Amino acid sequence: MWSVAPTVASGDTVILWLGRDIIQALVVTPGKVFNGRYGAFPHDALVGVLYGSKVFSQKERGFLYVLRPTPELWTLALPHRTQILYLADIAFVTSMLAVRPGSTVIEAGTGSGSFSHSVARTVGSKGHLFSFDFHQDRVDKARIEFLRHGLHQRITLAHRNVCKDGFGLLDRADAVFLDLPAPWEAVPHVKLALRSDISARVCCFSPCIEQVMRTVAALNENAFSEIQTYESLLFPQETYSNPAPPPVSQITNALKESEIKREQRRLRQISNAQLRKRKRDEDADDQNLKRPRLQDPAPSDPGSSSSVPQPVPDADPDHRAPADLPDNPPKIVVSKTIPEVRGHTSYLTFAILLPSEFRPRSHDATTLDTNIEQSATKQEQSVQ
Amino acid sequence: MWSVAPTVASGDTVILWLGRDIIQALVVTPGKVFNGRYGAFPHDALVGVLYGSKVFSQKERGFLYVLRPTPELWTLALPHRTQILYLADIAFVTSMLAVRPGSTVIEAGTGSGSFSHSVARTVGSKGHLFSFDFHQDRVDKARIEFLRHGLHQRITLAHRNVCKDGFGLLDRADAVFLDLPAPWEAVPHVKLALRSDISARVCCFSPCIEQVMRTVAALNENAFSEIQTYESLLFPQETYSNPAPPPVSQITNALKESEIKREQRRLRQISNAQLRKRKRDEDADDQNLKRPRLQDPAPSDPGSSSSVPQPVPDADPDHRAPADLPDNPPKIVVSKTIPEVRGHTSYLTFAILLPSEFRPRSHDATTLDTNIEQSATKQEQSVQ
Amino acid sequence: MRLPPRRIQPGHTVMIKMPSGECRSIKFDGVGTISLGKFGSFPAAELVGQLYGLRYDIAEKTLKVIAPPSIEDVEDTDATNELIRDSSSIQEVTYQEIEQLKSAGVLPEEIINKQIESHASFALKTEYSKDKYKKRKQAKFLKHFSTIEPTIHNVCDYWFKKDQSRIRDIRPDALSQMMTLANVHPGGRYLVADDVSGLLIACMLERLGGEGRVMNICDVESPPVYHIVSYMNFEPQMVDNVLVSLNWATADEMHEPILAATEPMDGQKSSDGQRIRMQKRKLAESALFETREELFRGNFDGILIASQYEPYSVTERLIPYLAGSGSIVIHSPYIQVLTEAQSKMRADPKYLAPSIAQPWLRQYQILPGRTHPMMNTSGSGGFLLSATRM
Amino acid sequence: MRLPPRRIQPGHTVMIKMPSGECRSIKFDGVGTISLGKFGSFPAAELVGQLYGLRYDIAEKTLKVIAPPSIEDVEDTDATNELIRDSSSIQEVTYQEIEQLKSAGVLPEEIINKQIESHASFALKTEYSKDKYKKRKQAKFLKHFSTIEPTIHNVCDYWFKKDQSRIRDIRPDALSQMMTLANVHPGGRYLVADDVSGLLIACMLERLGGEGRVMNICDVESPPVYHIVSYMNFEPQMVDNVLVSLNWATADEMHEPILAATEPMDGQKSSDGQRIRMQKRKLAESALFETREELFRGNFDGILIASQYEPYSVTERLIPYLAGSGSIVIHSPYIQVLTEAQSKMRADPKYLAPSIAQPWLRQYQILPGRTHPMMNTSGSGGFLLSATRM
Repeated sequence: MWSVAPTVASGDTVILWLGRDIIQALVVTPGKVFNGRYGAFPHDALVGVLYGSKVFSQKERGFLYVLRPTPELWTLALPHRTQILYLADIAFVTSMLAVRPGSTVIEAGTGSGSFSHSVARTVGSKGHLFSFDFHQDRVDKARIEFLRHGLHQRITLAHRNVCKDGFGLLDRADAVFLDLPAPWEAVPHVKLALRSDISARVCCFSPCIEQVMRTVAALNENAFSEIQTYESLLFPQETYSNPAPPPVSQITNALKESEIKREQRRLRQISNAQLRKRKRDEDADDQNLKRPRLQDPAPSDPGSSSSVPQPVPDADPDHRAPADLPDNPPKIVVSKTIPEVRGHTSYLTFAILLPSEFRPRSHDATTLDTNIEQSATKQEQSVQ
Repeated sequence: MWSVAPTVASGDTVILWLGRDIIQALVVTPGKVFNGRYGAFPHDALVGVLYGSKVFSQKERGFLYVLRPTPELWTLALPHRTQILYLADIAFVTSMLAVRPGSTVIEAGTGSGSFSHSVARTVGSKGHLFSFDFHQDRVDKARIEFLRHGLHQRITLAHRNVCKDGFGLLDRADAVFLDLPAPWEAVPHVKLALRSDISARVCCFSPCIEQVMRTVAALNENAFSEIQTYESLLFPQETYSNPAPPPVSQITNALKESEIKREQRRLRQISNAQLRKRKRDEDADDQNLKRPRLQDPAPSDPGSSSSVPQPVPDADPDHRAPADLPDNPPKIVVSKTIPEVRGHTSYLTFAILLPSEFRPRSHDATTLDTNIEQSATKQEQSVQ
Repeated sequence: MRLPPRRIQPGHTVMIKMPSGECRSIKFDGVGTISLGKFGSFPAAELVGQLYGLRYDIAEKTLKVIAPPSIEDVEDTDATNELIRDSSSIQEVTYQEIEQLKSAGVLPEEIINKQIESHASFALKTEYSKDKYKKRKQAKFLKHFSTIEPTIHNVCDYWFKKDQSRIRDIRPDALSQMMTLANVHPGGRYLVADDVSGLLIACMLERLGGEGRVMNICDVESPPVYHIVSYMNFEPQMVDNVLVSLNWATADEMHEPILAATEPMDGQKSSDGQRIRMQKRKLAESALFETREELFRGNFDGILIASQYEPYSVTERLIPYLAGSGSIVIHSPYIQVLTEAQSKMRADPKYLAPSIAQPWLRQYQILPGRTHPMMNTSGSGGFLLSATRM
Repeated sequence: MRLPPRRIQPGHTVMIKMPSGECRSIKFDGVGTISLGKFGSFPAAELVGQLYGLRYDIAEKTLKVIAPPSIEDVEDTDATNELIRDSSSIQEVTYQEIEQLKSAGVLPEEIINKQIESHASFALKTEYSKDKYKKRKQAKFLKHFSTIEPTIHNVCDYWFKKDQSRIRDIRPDALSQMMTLANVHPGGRYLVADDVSGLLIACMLERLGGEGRVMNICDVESPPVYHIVSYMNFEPQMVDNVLVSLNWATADEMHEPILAATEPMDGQKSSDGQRIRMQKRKLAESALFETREELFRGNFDGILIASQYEPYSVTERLIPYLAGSGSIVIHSPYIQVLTEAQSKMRADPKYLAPSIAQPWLRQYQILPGRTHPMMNTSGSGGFLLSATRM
């Protein structure tokens, strides 16, 4: 697949990490300049650096990290041609389909190539992936990428509507993965493409439950067994190293001190007022007007029409208790799931196709099967 | 509802808490004895104790707590006549249906009375609950309980198949809650029973998604709007105050010490052997046989056929590093969701019925409506 | 009893769902003009006396009630997106053209149809994609808005979406579970520590229906304005005899509150203004002492906490006033805060079975052929710690 | 390449799904009799060479492969449970009668039918209830069992259900995500801290397919038996050149391991036995030094940890040997352990973007008219902390 050398070479596909949400793929092409949000980076400056390095921009305004591509990073960096499969789904599908080095896998459709890259990584150089898509555009783009990423020998790519035309493969795959709008249409073709000498496996990726129901029915009719449906997700967690929540004694004491200060201030005001009274007797009432308000109920506010003291509109910093400013509080690490998460991607429906002799009674139309089988045998050569 | 006095009186329904999973309801009946797993408790001993007290058994072998009933404790103590509604569902339904003191609510079916108790609590003495069930048995049992719990004035209970016969109530309820196998059959009747002068609300509780789909279609056809479906669950958490995970330096040092001890032992053995050799020369080989094994690879084990030292079958306590026994480690409080949780109870489908003038175009059969309306008017009196 | 319909009145806080789906609130005084920005404006008087929860079209500065949309059955067809090239879905009607159409008074529906007609690949799309496309366009043009009925659920939902941190992540399901776990009912008496702008208090007031007691212990000298309570538009009798407040100092039995003088200084003559002030002070003072007395007499039915303070220190202060068999319910955004409190409670025989649970909520899209859980969802509604007083 | 079919061979550990749905494993030697307790017994030889994953009926002490059950379309009818009185669902066939029928050689299917016929209210039940009832009865009588194919998914699932704590809550989805997050691929070289009985190692070995390196650092002097690895029934080439182990002392660059003498004592003559032993010791010693050298040369592709030790202290020991851009993936049952480690990593420029995520898994029952998530589910599959080496 991608370069395994410790340092970046000219022509390498690298991943530029500018931030959690700013991840880009780049083919290192001497002479070119990458202009990112954090400055200009000449490709030449990347050649020879160790993978995993921090690289500064030309004017040292910003920096980025140069990473070695993985199928997962590639997916994050991808311009989204179709809804991409998510990491949790891909991982779970790989595990449930028992994909391993040497496996032969079929996928339809190719889509953005997210699953293709991941499976090609897992099956290794001894395994193989047949990938089909009914969009010529997507096939063309994927073909260029697979070539550039050195996957062209592991992946056979074809433009084909597998629901109509089948896979053109007979008794061939250990596992099939379907990400199609109507996977049930492809199920009879899957049966032909799967190996007949082992327990072969299939997975259908469907966002809606109605698709799942039709697919399960089709799998059941076509003698698949152990039909299971799952959802698999990963919820990112937010963590903070926060000041530990203060004990309530802290605010209690602060409020008591505040009460004492307020009383002292009031007494000071009264004695000031008495001093002033001697000078300007007639102004005394005005002088006292402001403070007593502090204790007046404010019955117009529906949320606080209680019979206890009401808030001061012009509260001075001393008046409001310093609850938010404790001195050097201990820290506590807390966490929670991020506020908005991806709460659904798809239902994953799995089934097993036993070797033909052991399969359950099947309701399928034999004529259909024979026809496909004949044409499939012919077509296999065209795909190879 | 239940007693509000601080102490238990004869005739009170109380909750006996013997453990998280052993919760029972009891009507305090002087002269009787409650025989629990933790001993015998004469009812007389309960009379006069404060609610929330710990009460010891006759022979002081065991104890229990006497609690004041709440709808939730009652549900936990209930012999499960039907699948009970769960706390999270009841709470969420109450909130979404905007049930509050004074509300008039309809439920079908009564089931175990779990929702009935909770709603009767929330609507208070000014509100009312109409509760219907098509099982005569359940109605009979619920009637006795409602009477015993002082709810008979808040709850009107009827044996009735509401899908066939409607509710017998017209323009009456603020909210309707349906826990029925085919709630869509009741939807036209719900429309009649709901108040026409407010935005009235309905909730359908259905375990299967197919029921939800049919219900949503029926609600849509019957001019309900803002149709929303939710699942609401509560996941109990397990917590432990555990020793903090030890740093790896701890085991590293332990292993190093262990190495030194092993070498010392080996050298001691060799010198012992040499001593013995002088005495019994021919036995020397046997004496040394055991230890060197320590270093032999054991290629027959597929999981550990590596080229580094292999485990000693008869490892002495010193040989195995004391990783599990650090001295007085710091504590850390950790938590996780309990291993097996209730992962689904039901889908909750909510909708609003606007006052008639504002409702969306409705596809419903007017003839059906009129018929039901006529009979409903008659039937209301029978229910009252 | 028949609960009166909830109608919009001057003085209310009115929550509005905008055509874009976003919500906002207005302090409604019933006069002048209400502007919804780019969606238009209308005279406030149009809303006075209207039932909450209706949907309106802003037509020529007046409001017309319109029926809410019903689910249109979009049929599943055999069309797929197969033949649409990703790069070719170019919109043929330009932005300038749309603006021209708009200013020429062309109705929004017509503009949408024009766009659809000129969308080269529209006919090739599946019915689902078409439906999606129409909805996206409609939201842009139609000036429909709704008022939101001020139920506690809707108010909580409004704030959870608007500013989750202000209500310390109390999601509506979590709030409803607090009420159930604490057995909140009309006539009940509860101690509350509400650091969530009054959300918890608002919910308690609704559940008490004007009977019982909500005693909030606050962390400022004088009770703050419980901002979120105003969103409920309660009648005064729902609040007046129910809600009282103390702060953590005045709620302390060992503390003798220092109060302003309620008698004029020795030998001083007082003005009329002074006498009225002194009278008010006396009332406030006696109310404060009454509230303190009520707290210290105890026998409350439940303690509900959504506060920034360490929960065990809070319950330790309040539990002496809780009746036997009473409930303690604490909400926190972070499980770490609750596990620490729980481990202290476990060592304390006053607390029976302290338990932590995580509320979980999932919403679904139920549409023919397109039923699935919502793609995006709230990650956390906090955690609940509950226990019973022994 | 065509992967060979997986067949049962003597020496294998064979996982079996019992008629009751429970799973167990047998150390399979191919001889003698295998007893499944009350479900019967059969000669072990019957299983030799059989493909994994088949379903068998134990008929007269021999095995007959049978097809797995297909989903029977149970039609939705208008019948409800309305007319069944809860107390009246009395079973008319008594336990004694059943035992008599069984010993008379009546087939299980017939017994079930008899029970159904005599069940007073069976006809009144809905089709769903009938189906449920049949299934419950079938599980009791049919002696069907299956062998389970030893994929890593099945092995992990087996252990997760059998003893979740032994594998530190690594649920199959979490394990698969570890492989993806760490970019595990054939030929890759990985450092592992496996305190999960070899589950992590087993998974790595499967994903490497005999090419690459799994270097496990263990906490006992000599590498333990990785019990779970044996469940995979690997061919030797999948393990031999891939897996090596050190312990935390021998993995320490500053530490000079003390080794047993590989030369006889000065001036002593040695027996043949001694010479062979010394020879073996030399091999072991040179292997140890080679492994140490390989570790200290570094440039590994990933670090995977499922260990009882504090994660940051573990990664700090191993990260010097990780190549730039390499992955670090840590699993723990407790988020608290990972948040502490993450906050240390954040302060350390060696770690790019340390992130915590919670794996979530839900299984569904998809049956006509009865589709819903499973009523009971696993509460936790642990948490994952991942980061990239800078």
